[in-house]
Amino acid sequence: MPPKVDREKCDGCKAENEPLCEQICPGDLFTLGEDKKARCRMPRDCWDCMSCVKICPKGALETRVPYQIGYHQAKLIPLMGTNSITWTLIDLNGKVERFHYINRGSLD
Amino acid sequence: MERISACVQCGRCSAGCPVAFESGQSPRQIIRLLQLDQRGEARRSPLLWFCATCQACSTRCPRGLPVLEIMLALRREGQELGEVRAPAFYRIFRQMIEKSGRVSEWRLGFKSALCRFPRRPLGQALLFLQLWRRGKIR
Amino acid sequence: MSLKVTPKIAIFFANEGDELSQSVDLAALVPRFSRAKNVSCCEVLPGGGAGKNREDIIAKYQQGMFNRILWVGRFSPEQRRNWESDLAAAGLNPYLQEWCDLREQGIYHEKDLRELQTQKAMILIQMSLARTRLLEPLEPLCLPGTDAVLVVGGGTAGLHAVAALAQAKKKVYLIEQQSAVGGKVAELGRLYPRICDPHCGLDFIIQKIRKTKSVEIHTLSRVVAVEGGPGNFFVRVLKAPRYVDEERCNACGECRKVCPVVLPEETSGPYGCQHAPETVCESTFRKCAISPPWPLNFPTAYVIARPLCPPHCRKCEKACPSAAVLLDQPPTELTFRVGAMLVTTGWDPYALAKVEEYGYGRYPNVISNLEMEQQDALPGEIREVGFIQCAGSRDERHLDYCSAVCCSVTLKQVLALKEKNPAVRCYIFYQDIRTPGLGEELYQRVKALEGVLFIRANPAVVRPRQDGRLALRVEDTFSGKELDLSVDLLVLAGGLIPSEGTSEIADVLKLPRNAEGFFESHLPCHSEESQRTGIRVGGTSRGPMGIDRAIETAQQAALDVLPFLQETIEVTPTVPVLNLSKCDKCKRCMEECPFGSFLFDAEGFSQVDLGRCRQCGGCMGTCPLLAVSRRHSTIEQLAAQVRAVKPSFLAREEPVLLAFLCANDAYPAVRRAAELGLSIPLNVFHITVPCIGAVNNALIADALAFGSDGVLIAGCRDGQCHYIKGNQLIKTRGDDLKAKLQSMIMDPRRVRLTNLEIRDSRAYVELIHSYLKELKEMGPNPFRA
Amino acid sequence: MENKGITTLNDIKTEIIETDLLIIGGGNAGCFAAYEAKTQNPALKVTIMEKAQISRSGATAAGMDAINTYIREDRGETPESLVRWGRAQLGGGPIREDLVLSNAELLNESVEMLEEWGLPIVRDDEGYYKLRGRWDISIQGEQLKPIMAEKAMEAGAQVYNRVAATNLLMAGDRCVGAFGLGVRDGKLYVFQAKATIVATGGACGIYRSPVTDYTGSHHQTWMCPFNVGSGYAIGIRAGAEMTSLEQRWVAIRTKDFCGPVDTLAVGYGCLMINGRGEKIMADRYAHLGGEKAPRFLRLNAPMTEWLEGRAPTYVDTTRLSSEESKELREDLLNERPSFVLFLASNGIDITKEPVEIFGSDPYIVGGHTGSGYWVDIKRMSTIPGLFAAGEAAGGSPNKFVGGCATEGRIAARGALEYLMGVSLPAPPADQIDREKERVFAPLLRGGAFDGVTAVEMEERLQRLMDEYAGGVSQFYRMNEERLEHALKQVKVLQDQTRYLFASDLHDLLNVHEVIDRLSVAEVLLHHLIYRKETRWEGWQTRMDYPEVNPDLDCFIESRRDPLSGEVKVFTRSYEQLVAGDRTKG
Repeated sequence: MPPKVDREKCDGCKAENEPLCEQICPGDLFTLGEDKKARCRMPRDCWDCMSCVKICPKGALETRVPYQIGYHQAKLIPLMGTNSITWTLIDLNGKVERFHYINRGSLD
Repeated sequence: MERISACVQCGRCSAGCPVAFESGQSPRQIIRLLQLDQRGEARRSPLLWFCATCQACSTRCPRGLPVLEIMLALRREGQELGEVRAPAFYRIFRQMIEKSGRVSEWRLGFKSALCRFPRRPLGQALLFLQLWRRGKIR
Repeated sequence: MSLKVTPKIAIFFANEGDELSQSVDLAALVPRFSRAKNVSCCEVLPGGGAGKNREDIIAKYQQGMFNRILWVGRFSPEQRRNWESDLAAAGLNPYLQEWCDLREQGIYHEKDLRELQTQKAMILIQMSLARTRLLEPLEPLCLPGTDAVLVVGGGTAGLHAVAALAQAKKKVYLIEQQSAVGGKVAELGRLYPRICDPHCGLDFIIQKIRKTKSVEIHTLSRVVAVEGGPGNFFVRVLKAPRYVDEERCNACGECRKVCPVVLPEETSGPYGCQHAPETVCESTFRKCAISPPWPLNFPTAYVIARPLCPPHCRKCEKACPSAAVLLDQPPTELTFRVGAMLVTTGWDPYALAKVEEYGYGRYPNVISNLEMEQQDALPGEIREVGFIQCAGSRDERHLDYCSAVCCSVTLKQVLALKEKNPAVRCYIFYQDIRTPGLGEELYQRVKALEGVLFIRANPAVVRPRQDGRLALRVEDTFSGKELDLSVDLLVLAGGLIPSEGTSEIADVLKLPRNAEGFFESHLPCHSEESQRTGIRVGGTSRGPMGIDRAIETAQQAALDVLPFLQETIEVTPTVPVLNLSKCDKCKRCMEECPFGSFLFDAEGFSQVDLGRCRQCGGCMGTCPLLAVSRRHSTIEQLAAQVRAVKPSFLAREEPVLLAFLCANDAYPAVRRAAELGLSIPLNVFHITVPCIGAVNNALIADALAFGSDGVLIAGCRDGQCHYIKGNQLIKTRGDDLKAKLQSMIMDPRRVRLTNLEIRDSRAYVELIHSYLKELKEMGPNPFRA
Repeated sequence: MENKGITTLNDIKTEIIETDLLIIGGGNAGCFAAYEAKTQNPALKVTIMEKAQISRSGATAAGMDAINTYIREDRGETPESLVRWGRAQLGGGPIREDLVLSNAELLNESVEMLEEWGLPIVRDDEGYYKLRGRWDISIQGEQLKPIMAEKAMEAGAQVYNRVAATNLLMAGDRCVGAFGLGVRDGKLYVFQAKATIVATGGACGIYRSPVTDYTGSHHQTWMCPFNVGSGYAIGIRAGAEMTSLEQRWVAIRTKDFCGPVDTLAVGYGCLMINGRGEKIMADRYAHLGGEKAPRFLRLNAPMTEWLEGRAPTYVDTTRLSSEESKELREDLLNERPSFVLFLASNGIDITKEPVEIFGSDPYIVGGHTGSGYWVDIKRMSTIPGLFAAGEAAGGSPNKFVGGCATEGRIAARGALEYLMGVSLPAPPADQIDREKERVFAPLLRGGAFDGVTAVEMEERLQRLMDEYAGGVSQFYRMNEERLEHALKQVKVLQDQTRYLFASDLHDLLNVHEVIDRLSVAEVLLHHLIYRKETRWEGWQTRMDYPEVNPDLDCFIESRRDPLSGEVKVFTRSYEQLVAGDRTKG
């Protein structure tokens, strides 16, 4: 469900045409709010693909599971490398797990 | 106070000071004493108590030093350390405020004149009268 | 798509004096790397790079045994250069050689750590090998250019630059706002130190320019727009009408005899001084609508202040014997194609009326030092004159800086005044007298004069007296005495500020300026740079300076643009390349480029102007999509190096640190540390980048993800970055990353930014040791296997 | 709110683009089609019309953890064996064996291309692609979509992002391009193309998702919710023949959060169990293949447990080691990262408790089942000049990532051959004007219009289809009367589209998405009505015809007459090319 925008961190990609999240969202769900920060216009329509979270250079976006089906406040944070990705998974009890794997190029 | 070293001793504060001539010392010299770490001497300068807090010094300072605040701080410091006893006027003013929360101008004038010039009561009384007649003291 | 030649890599271990084999186990390394992918030969060179080896290697290259080289060992910069040029002569592209200097990476120090050093060397060679595989042959790029140059501002500085460029046989366009060249200097009375007439020097340089045919001077003109880049600027200039044909007018003056317009004297004080020189009504010449140019008679043709003409009056037109008057001349727009530009737009006097306490503008006998230059107008009965130095300068409320020339100007004026009228008494109120170097002589000369009193203080208040004189109250800080003085004339040494023309051209050319409004780049290293390639700045548009320095900087700037004034401009091939299939048009590269090198292409993609680019790689560092790569330090090459770091060669509790080094300061500092024999721990791996601004967050993420416990980014000190703001760029991005690490429950201290100077070798080594200690306390990076 | 200042028809700019080959949809099949076309003939102008942003659009936006079909020849697999397996997965078909075979022949090459482009594919110790089950190979496909997009662009395809196809551009019976709505710039795009490939992906959101009601999260779906069936809809409206739409794809998913089950079940051998801990497939469906039973059965079996009082249903992950659990979740991160977050936010340790499963909503996806355009062996539809690939093309189920990619290449080859002989007619002004009016009418009505929003109509359609046309709430069961009712209501909805309004361009996109869904739903209902039998229980369960009818061992086809709007349903016969028992793979 809804990508949460940290309005402190978001710089609206400096309000140039479209912020990166607006560009990337497969559902055309992001737009630039009047405060020149990214805004999800229809959180209900999000597919949780996390493309926006991955692309945000400010680390200002977070995908949340709707409370109705998932407790507060688990987190899943991707960090993009050049040819690998790491994920930090924090469960509702604060237990941290980390994943790292190659997402481009050869595996050796 | 860490900005005191910024003073370039241009003397603009002193040239503009309306009371420096009375005290024989100028604000620039007070600042210089502080630069020389002779704080005690600065605290004891009579200029501090002549200061009319007119801000001419601070306004003219090209380095933006809060000259007046420095002077006032030195006043407080001197008193707290017990080095300096504030002139009668200030003491009486303070006592009155502490006692009743308000200041009666004629009593303040009377008391401080008594302390400062105990030997010339008549002259002071005449001055007082003149002032009172013109509505300068209530 | 280009045909890629499969890499065949030769690895040469330079084992000069058996140094290498003592530090690492070559018997283990050589067979290990002989088998590595793409490696076609792997050899130990016993004598390092000397004699026989050289011929042997060249012969092997020419036999086709390899097509790129990885050198392992330790090498001086000279050795590298020699190998590169020797092999280039034999046909190997210099960009296909990679240097793995083990000494810079902490090997060679401890002979008893040979085992561990060998393991580290293994990783280092793997890092370099990964990079070598990805190297690309590069050839210098050639951009079309032209030998024409445009100079904006025809003051003294501009004129000297023009003369220098004309002498170098370049086509020069000079753009001047006034009706004639000469600028502020033409308004001065005398020049220190020789107390000579400035018109003499101006005339000298103008004669020089007059002799050449390659200089085109456009007066009453201003630059309105610029397109293109270095080698190919297209400059649009708007030229206001002069209403007099420059070719025909011979300044005979017939027109002035018939002109019905009589202007009042442009004066407001008793001494014939103007308070606000205006550009429309210039000086005392301007007594009718048609007048000689100003401030000098170059070009000679007269100029008409058309708004002053009475309606339908065409008397001058009729009177002119040469038919030179063109009352209906329209403004024209000109476009010049030039390879480079010079900006010498000069200064304006600070508005002294703002220094309220001195009464400028209120009292007629308070004048500025610029007005004092016209001393001929001073009446004889002056007895006492006061000079206030730093009027508005070095003052938080006005100008923070020292205007550099005012002390000498005042001394010169006192000298001239005393020469003319020895009885005059002068007071000079000052904070410090600044006449550095040989200027001391001027000071001493004035100091020795009778009737000149230096008072080390500034007056607080100036008040008019009833007799018309001025009363000054000042504390003589030496004696501590309050002085009450009175003077007939008070001269304020006002400061220099960037001229209006300087602000104007800055906007048109998008030239960055410093807080004071002057042009500034990197003072110690590239003083005449403007942060815009192909545009150089000189003279007082760069800051207050005397005429001598103004001329020197302008000439230096002229020398600096010469490389751009060629038929073809050669550009080092290590330029950024954009992968448009990844680009999202987010324009961050454009925003953050310190040199404004990015433009839009027809489809809205960023496009780098190779001429403007300084190749710092800041764009590569900033691109969130990894769509930009600076050649020879491509994102792929850096990523491959980072990925090859295998922290597992050390025990898990031993932290491993990856350090990105700025090539300008940090790398030389580390290199020097190695030369000094300082102990660089085996825990640290160095990767050199053109500027730390080029380090993309993804690379830092990679480093942490592949297990490095800390990432150090070592760049220049603030304000010392050769690329203006590389360290600021990485700081902002680093802060974003640290915030993210924090949210990932990782210690943000695992990423550290540090600033080094070129000789901070010891400081660097100490820093590494303390950082490693800190990392050890933090425990291993959770991503470390 | 952006509407680019559009208040009248005259404010809308028309952008006409001429191209040789137009590809509608820059997904998996589209990117491969573009790459193939440009590498085969670099001189051609190849244009991709993409509704979103090509580097993260469509079904693989989040990534992918496996390529579900790869022929390991070293294990004795052949294109024919893949056909046999695919046929058996459909309970014996019918499938278009000619299409499946042609796809299978090029399949491995496409997968290897992906690896060469930079997709990390896991290899086993012998250097072969590591298998997960019989056909699946593991990939680390987080970057799958960006990689494909970059290659298409590097090859030279021109991409128009944020342009959504609204209709085909026709010259008589021939397709000569397509119209697009510029979602960002508010322009009407007219792509004139000698040949056009539809590669839009399938249709999601025809039915209501089971998770919608209690999460406020509308798009908890298996298929990408932004794939709404526009590719089918534009063909249906232009009179293209559709095949097998009644063969709906419904997947067994994790309950409450539509997470993948195949990764757990196929990849890690976790078996489905019921509330009593019994192995569902092995215990009850051994006669139908047990764990290897066809996919529709693997869906229907756990859902039957619910109906018969043995729910809840799980995949039993408790036998996994913690290393396996981590590896498994790493795979999940590649495809549906938020499912990993879902587990963490409920504190679920899958090694300690099994993961609950439930059926998803039904989708029309020709890359998985046989639904879609009827195409010839070159992948040309019944409209000359119009080709289809991937989820859009029908007849060849079980294509998945590799197959859809391959089909993109085959369609590109067919299109290249076709377009050599054709020229472009002048842009038809009247068709452009009509389409502009139709597309922008909801926006011109304005945000203050007293009408119907796209969301309202979408939710009404989804509830209708769910309850009357065999959605998840009905355990996929349907009968003639309900279907007829649904059809009647769909007609009303279609009539009501004239009340739809949009206040900005995003709204306008949503409006057209619901219009497209209605086009698909209408034809789908005709198909469901026509198949008076139950051939694929779960995917297509007719309560009034619970048995297989041998007479219907054929393809069910439909064609909507573009002029009258009438839908004609007919059949085509099945042709077996690969010998053997059809139910055995």
